[in-house]
Amino acid sequence: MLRKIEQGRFGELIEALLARGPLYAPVRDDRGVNFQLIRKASEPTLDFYNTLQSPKLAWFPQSEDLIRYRLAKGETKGEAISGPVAPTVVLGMRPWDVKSLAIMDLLFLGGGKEDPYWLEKRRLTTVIGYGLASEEEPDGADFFRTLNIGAADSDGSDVFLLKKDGDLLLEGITERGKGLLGELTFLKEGTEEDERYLVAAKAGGKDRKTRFFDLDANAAADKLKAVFADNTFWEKEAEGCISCGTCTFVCPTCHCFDIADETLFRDGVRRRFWDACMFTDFTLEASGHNPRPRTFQRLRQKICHKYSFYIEKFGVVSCVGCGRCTRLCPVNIDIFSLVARAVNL
Amino acid sequence: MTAFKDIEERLKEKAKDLLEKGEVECVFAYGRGYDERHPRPYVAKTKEDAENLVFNEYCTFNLARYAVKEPRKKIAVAAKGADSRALVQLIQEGKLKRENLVILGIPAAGMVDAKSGLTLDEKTTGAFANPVVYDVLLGDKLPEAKNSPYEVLGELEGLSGDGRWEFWRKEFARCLRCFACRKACPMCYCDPCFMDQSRPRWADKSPTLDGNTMYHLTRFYHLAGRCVDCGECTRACPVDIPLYLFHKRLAKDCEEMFNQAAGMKLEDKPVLVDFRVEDGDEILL
Amino acid sequence: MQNPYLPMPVRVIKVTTEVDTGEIKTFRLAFVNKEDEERFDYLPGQFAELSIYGKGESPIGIASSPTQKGYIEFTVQRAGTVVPGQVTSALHDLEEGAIIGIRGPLGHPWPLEFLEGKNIVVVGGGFAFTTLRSLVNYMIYEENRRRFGKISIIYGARLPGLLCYKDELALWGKRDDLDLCVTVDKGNEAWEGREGFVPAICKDVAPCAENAVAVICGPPIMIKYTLPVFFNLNFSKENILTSLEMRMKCGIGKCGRCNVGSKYICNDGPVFSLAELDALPRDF
Amino acid sequence: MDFEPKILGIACNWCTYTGADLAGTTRLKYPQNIRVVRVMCSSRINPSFIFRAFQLGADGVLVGGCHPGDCHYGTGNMYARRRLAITKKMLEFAGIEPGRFRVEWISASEGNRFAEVVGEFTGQVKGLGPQTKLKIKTD
Repeated sequence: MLRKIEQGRFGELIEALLARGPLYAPVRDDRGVNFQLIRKASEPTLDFYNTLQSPKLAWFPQSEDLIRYRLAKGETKGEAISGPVAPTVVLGMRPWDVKSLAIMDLLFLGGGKEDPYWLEKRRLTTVIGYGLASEEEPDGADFFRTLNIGAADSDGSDVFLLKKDGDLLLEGITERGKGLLGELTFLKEGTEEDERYLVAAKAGGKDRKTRFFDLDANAAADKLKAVFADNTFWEKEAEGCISCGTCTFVCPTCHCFDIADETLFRDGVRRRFWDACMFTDFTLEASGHNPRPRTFQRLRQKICHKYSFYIEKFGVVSCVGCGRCTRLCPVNIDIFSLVARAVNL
Repeated sequence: MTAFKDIEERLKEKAKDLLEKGEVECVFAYGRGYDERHPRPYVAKTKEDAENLVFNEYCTFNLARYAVKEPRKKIAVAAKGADSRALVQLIQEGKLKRENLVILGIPAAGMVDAKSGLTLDEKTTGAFANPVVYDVLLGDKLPEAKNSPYEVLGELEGLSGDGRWEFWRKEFARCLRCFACRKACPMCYCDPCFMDQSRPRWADKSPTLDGNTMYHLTRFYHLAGRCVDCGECTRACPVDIPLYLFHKRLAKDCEEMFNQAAGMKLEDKPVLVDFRVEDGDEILL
Repeated sequence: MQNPYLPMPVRVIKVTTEVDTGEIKTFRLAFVNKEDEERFDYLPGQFAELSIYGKGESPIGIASSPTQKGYIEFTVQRAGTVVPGQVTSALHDLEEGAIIGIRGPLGHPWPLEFLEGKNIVVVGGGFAFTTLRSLVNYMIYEENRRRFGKISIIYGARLPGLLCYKDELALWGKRDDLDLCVTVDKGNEAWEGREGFVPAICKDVAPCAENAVAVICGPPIMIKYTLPVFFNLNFSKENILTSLEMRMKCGIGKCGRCNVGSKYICNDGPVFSLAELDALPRDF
Repeated sequence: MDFEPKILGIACNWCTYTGADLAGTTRLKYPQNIRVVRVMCSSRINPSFIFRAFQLGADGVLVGGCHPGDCHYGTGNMYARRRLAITKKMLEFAGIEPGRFRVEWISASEGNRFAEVVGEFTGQVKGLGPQTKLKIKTD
């Protein structure tokens, strides 16, 4: 199923999506482009290469209330706060970000216990993926090709969006996506030529030049386990690391969180919020024991978690090569070259 | 102005020399990152390591942040203007010993923040071209900036109180609580930081606007009279909160009220652990 | 679907101060709702998150055995020389009758099927004896007893006053279907039992490795010196079990802080054999 | 209804708090809007107390200490003066009306002065209206 609309009528599309329910889309402000909950149809933009922050916030918000309570003398009763009520659309996710959802699913829905908050949002959210058109060049920090992700991969999206000359092509991938496109009656039918363009773009996306090395996930997992005990290597790599949480907070596949009770006078919420394995007190136990007191141990944990442990546990690399961590690292630590060095050690 | 390339050469040479003679255990400087525009903080421990040192306009990091973690070692630190002020401030605070430090002074102007592409000058956080204290100077002294580093505050100061609050509220709301600002700051060496304390809990643990506000205001206060305007917090911030503006304003207040700028003289005492009977009550008005 | 983050209400029906310092207490909890009690189907070695609204949650090993009906018990040490333990302090301030929350049971129990038909050597130190106590009570329960071979227990604490479950130890000592050996590092005038560190006592008792499994829990330093003793006695790494502790929040393998290697201690542990631990990176 | 501000008073044990006591025992009238917390010295006051008070709903914060030179501990209030001066500047630059924060030196014998300052300050804060900027939103 292929539909299209002129780029000039993008606002109309947004208007229609907004009328259906909550919509997350990339918005440009004075600091760059980021996903936001859209209020006005004029806000979203498709003119960007990559968003600064990852779109994971639509499913895994930085801060999410789990339970509401009111402190009482006898029994304090807690009430679970259920997920979103409205079906949501997230528009404009790049293929690597779409891929991250499947990686996160393994954790949040696996291990024998489903996370109801993640599940609810996954169930009710339509993903509109957004392929990288040929003229948009990677910016030097990303390496999604290393992770075998094409610049115009549509897997994982419900609807796949691609720019073509003055048009926006919209391909319905899943039943849900096709249903959504069916509702948007103002869209035009895509032509055969559009179809060919789309197929070619998807194929071409596979060869898009980003930083690349030949990554064999299982071999990397084993190699990193072997390198794990090489403290000298990790100390050198972590030399500049200031142990802030930037890399994990902007990462589309970092899932660690903390839970805390926030009480104001008597009313409170039990809330979960992003936490980072890079923080000193992440693993600090109440006894005072900290298994990872040193910076290099924490950096090692992060790298190994993504490129070794996750592979061993779930069979996939927990990284999509979006390059955000590299781009925003205050001291220019680069996960790509670090892993390449470790694997080739 | 000495070319960056020449500074780099001298830096390598000096580092090699110091390491070879065993005068220092290590040299904190800059090394190559994943590309030219993205150097990394680098610790040279051997004279072979010294070959890997680089210096270019993107070497903005304030290495005092690493030096403060090694108070007992004899170390050499590459220090630009503000970085040397940070070292001085840390010496004042008893965190570092002057005799343990070899300060490799680098007069530098025209440093560039790779992320924003902005050139660092007195309008941002590059007011001091020359190191204030050093053992060796790796380039020729530069003329100091003509404009006051505080001029940039004019715009915010011109706003009404409500306008300023609106400005800061929006900025604090962006905060991710990644704590890159405090981790990048050479003056933020508290362990544990007040934000990591659970009793008392000074602010929400979760990233709420109120908690963010509390965090930033308290951090600003903790840096009052200590901030050397190196701008690391602002460059480290992944959401580009202009923290330096608040720090600058407090530095300006301290200069006006107490007649002292942070990290300028080894014999000074930080303003908030000091007082003068003549301070007078006017400062409270 | 049951929300795994929502605690079930339980009433504190009994609080026992275990040690002289008052820093360790055992809380006996009874479910407020019958359905919750039925749902809370646990085995020795598992743990649960105890929740006090306004303070937070704390993962604690279950100290009672499922054979003890009508209640569950947790032995809690007031934590916090470095990080003040908000939850454990609040727990310690609780009085009987108070209502708190519980989430669980979480994690894997001691591998009971694996233990069946084998001789069991239980080695515990100090306050880490909790889930071992659960295991012992489970094994010596009427119909369960014959499923297991010889049971030897070696339990030590620094001082006589720091031994937990003193009444129970006395009862166990009277039984003839288990060997109990209680030791303290340093006794006092009233102490008539053994004196000496746990590793030394293990060497002394020298349990036979033949068809035997050692289950060891205690402070890291005790574990460090006890393991060689068991290696010398020819216990294989597969036959030495222990329980790990890590900082946890969610308890269900999502929040990531108890991740060690490919394991999430909360979900894949906390019980591991030494052989399994050897396969993990040394990061706990 | 008229706006009745909530004012947090933080008073040093040796001077201002005793002064407040004196105001009470001499039956001086002053607005009831102030709740006074006693600290041992004005230098005990962490500026975070002040931010936190505003967050928890205070419309104004009044700090009282001994007159400079009269500190029970010698120089505590000298340090406090610098710290609180910075705090005041901070509030101003953050956009919080600086009129909501005031430092006064009130000695143990100045019951009158205490009543006067509280009256004046309450009036001033009343004029500024409710403090909503830092107050934690609960919706």
